[in-house]
Amino acid sequence: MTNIRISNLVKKYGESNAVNNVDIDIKNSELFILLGPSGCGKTTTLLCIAGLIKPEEGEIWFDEQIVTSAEKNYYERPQDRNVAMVFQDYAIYPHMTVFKNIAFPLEIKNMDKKEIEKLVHSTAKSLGIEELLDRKPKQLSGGQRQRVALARAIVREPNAFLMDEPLSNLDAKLRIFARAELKKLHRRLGITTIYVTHDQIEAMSLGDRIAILNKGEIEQIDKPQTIFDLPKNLFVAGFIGSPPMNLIDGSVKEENGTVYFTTKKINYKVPSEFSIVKELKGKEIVLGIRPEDIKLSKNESDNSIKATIEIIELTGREFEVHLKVEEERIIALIRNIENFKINDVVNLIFDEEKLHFFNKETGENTYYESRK
Amino acid sequence: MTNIRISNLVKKYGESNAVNNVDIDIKNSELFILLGPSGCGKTTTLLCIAGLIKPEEGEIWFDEQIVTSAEKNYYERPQDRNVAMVFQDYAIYPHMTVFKNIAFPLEIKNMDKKEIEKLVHSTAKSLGIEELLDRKPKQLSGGQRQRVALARAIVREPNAFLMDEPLSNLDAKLRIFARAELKKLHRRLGITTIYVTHDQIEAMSLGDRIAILNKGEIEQIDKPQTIFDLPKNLFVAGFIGSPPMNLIDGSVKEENGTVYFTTKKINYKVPSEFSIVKELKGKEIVLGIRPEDIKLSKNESDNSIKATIEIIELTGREFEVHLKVEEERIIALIRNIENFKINDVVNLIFDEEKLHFFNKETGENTYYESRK
Amino acid sequence: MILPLWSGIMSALKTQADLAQTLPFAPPTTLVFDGFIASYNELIGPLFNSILFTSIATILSCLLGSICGFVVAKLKFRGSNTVFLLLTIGIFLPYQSIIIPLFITIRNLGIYDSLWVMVLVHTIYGIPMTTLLFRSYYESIPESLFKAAKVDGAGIMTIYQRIILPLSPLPFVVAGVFQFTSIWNDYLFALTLTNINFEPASFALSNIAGSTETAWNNVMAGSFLYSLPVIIIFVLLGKYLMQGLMAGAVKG
Amino acid sequence: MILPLWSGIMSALKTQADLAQTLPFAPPTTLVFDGFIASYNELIGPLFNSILFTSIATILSCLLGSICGFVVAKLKFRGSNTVFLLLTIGIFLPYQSIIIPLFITIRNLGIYDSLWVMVLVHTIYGIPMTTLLFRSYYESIPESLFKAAKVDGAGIMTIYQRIILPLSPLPFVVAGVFQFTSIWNDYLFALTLTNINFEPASFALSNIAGSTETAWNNVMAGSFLYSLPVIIIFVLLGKYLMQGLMAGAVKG
Repeated sequence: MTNIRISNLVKKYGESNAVNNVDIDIKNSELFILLGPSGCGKTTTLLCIAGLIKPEEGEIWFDEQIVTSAEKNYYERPQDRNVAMVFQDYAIYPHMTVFKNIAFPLEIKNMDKKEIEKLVHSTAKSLGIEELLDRKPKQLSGGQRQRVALARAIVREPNAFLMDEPLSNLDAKLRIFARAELKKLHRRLGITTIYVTHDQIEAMSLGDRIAILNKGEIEQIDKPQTIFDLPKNLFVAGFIGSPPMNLIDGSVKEENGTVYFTTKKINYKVPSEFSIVKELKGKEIVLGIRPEDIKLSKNESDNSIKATIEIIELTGREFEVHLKVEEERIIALIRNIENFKINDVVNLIFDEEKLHFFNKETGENTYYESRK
Repeated sequence: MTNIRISNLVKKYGESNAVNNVDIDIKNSELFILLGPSGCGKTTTLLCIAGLIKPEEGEIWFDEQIVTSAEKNYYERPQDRNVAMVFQDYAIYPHMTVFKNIAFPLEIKNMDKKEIEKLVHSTAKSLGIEELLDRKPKQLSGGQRQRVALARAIVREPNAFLMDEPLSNLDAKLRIFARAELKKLHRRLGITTIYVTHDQIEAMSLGDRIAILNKGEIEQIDKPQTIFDLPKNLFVAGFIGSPPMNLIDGSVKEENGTVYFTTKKINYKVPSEFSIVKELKGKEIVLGIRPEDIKLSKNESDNSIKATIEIIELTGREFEVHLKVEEERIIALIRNIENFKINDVVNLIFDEEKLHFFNKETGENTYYESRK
Repeated sequence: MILPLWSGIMSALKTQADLAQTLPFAPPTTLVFDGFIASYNELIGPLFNSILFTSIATILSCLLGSICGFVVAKLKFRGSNTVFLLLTIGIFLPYQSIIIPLFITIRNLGIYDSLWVMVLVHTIYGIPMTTLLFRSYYESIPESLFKAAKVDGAGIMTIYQRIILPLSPLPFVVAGVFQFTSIWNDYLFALTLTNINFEPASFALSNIAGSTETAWNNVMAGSFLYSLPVIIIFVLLGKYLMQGLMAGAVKG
Repeated sequence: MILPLWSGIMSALKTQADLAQTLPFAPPTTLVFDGFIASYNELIGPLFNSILFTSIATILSCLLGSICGFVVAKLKFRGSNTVFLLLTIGIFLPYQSIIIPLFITIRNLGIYDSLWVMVLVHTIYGIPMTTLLFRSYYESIPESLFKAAKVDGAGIMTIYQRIILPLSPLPFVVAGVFQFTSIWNDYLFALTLTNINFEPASFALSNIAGSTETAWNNVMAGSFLYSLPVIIIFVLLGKYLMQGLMAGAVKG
């Protein structure tokens, strides 16, 4: 039940900045996601919050209390911050039973033995691992370990949970259910949670809000739906969504009052609601369209684009169609493939409401500010 | 350009059978997938084909030539089988340049130096890694390593490619494109390929045919679409598809000539085309329905099932809705969530054409034989 | 390796006359324990001395090595590379190059020819090797375990006592056996830093060999008695020693 | 460790008289090389002997250890656990328990007091340790590399020559330095198996210390000369040695 404020955080490794000027304000009881590719600084940020590493600049506040301040050279020790952490490899003490593992943080606090016993049992029960208390970690499955790690975190009633990819070692199927369990647990306990992941689907489905990091800097902080519908820049557009958004390089042309997005072969009429892009005339712009927002048609129509089908892949309930327009490769996702086969020339129809236009130089989504 | 036949393969590790009575007939130029969870025996089967391990029973034929026969205690050495293998970790020789890596199998054959140079260059060119030939593996990215490993395999013009999860070390985005590249490559070269993976989406999108293995035995061999639409048994039904097919335990009841699938609270009228299930009266059966074949409605209708929404997760373009019907948990996948929120009681409507009924005892899909 | 050992035991059980007439590896014609009795009387005192200082020095150097290894592996600090360099030099430095100045220093300290000089010298000389062994094992313990313990509220001392030490039985066996045998086998320190007052077994054994010119049966019996503690340790700890050596964690 | 080394060098550069009057670690009042010249004359022959047999035995035991390590690590076979047990015993077995039967055997073979006996004994005695070192390094080379090479058409010999050996410079440095220093420092084999004909440096050095009772400057200079080859090896290979020791692959 803690508000966590990070201001101007900088952490250097050697010459390069692992984390660069990160500002985040995490609300009470929020499930906040730090999302990004490996090396983006998300785990470093988490470790700074835990007090396990010392940043070179910046401050971290838990509510009204400062816990890290590089300027004042003040770093509260990790053991005094009362945060609980769940690690990717679960970090279960291998020589202790499950009971001892869960009890460990309480024993450190010199809590009364009977009290410990009661707390460990009730926590284990709430996670459905009560019958495992006498086991050694070696005898547990991946999913059980994950729950032991959760139990050890929960039992302390900490100020905040810090989770570092806690689901990434589970197999795909288990992960879907563990995700749902985690979300319910968070709702029940209402403890502020900071959750690090590189998996965008996990981030989208779990988070109240998501911060997307890249090379130590924050690219966008928003709710999942907003990030999906209105990516702030090219990085976010390419990172969120699977298969990723198609991004086509081109430029703006105006002819007889109509604005066109053009490449060597494509001449695409820009819908009127995107007319501001004409201000980028002469500059390079990028058209973005998600695979699921493209329709394939045998018949040419106004503003359709000709493409050749290279490959058709079934991915379960949908087909991923890889298309070629001159050098550009475009992926479309469609449910029914009956009318199409490889090497067919087809017409692509973009859903005009789902278009994005990015300034290539700055990477900015031209419509982010106006639509936010 | 080789037909590979595996008959009655058995490989034991200690007491347990890693591979048990596996029979597969892989056609010329086919891209054949061995799919299964870890420990299912898929890699063991591949290594038997490569000659790297010796099975206790069974035979392996390359066209008309026997290469492994446990009965005759005949095992052709791996170096004489002329198969090429791509490993999960790529197995690039770290002390050799890219050129030397690709040339290695040719040098072993004592091929003429000029010939080697020509072949390596043309192969590297076809994979777009010509400018990397002088680099050491350390200087390569994951995707580049993967292509070096492919080049080393291709350069020999082998009888067959054996691939052991060659894409699993690439990040999610790269994997989608590498998959398409691999498929194109296979189409161009037309060399019989056996591809091991645990990733069902990869298997579905790449394979001409898929063999699904579980605990050393084959569960189903079919085309991807068939496996998805008509899983042979409960294991396949639960393994293929993400999120997995909902599987609900219940029994068959007949009332006034109408056949019902019943659990404690569910009383679901079995559509007439599935009427054979009434032969399973009194036995336990399992109803299977994929998350994407469930519709949610505010209004009760004929044969709808009441459920409570527990969690709604955004996964990009779709929402995963976790529902509760008594103790059963059901996942539905829908595109539009506007009308629903958590704790709502909704009505589930199953797409009647997409239903599956399994005999719980044997695991068999009751309709597999008749519809195949 | 087996052959000399075998013929050694055979020789120890022979009389002097028997020894001169038979091949070294042939069994004795009459079984006698003269050799054992003679060498036992000469060796019992030195053997006791050796067991004493070897055990104490082994335990001390392992304990200190475990602590140093933990510090080097997990509490990264500036200059840890320098520490590592010093450790490496400490392991490979020839005894002989420091033995004489060491001798002078020890004399001046007035602890020449005593239990304490052997314990002191062997403990210090053993620390680099044990530190390196424990370090390589501790490096293989996942970092997240330390982080988790810290976040769970434990300080450095608690982490060492409650996490590190309970995870260390295998490296303790490996380092312990290694230290025990190399201290036990040491001849040069024994030669230089002790005399009749506190005579170690390795030195006493070479005296038997030197003094009773051709009494090979005594020498063989002495060698056998001398090897006995090491053999006992092997029999008791061999299984764990092999586990420790084969484990990915602690090597060579 | 540093202090005795320093006072050793200082003492070596002093006259006898100076040595008696100053503290061991004080610099000399007049710099003289008498000590070096005297000990150089006595040591040059034995030093040459030692360099010869130490180098040959080091190279042989490393090469054989590399081959054995490869076999043990990668060509799993029945009885590989037994081999491992024998290796372990070979490392920890006390010299003293086999030295006398060994002495008799060597005498009978007629190679007593020669280059070849030292090369032979040290090579054999070194193999268990080098095998273990190389094994632990080769264990860390991913299995897939061997499989890939096999599928690529290579036989066992080709794999060893073209894949394993080129990947082994670090363990060769570690095992080489380890072997060199421990063979160089050996005293017991030198004492038992050689005499005036082929006198190793470690033995000759102790003769200087024994004969010229109080000529500490000679002894110190001798110690320094004796340590020189090891120091040179350290300076040349120290960087790689530390890399090898710190690498995950080959450990302490």
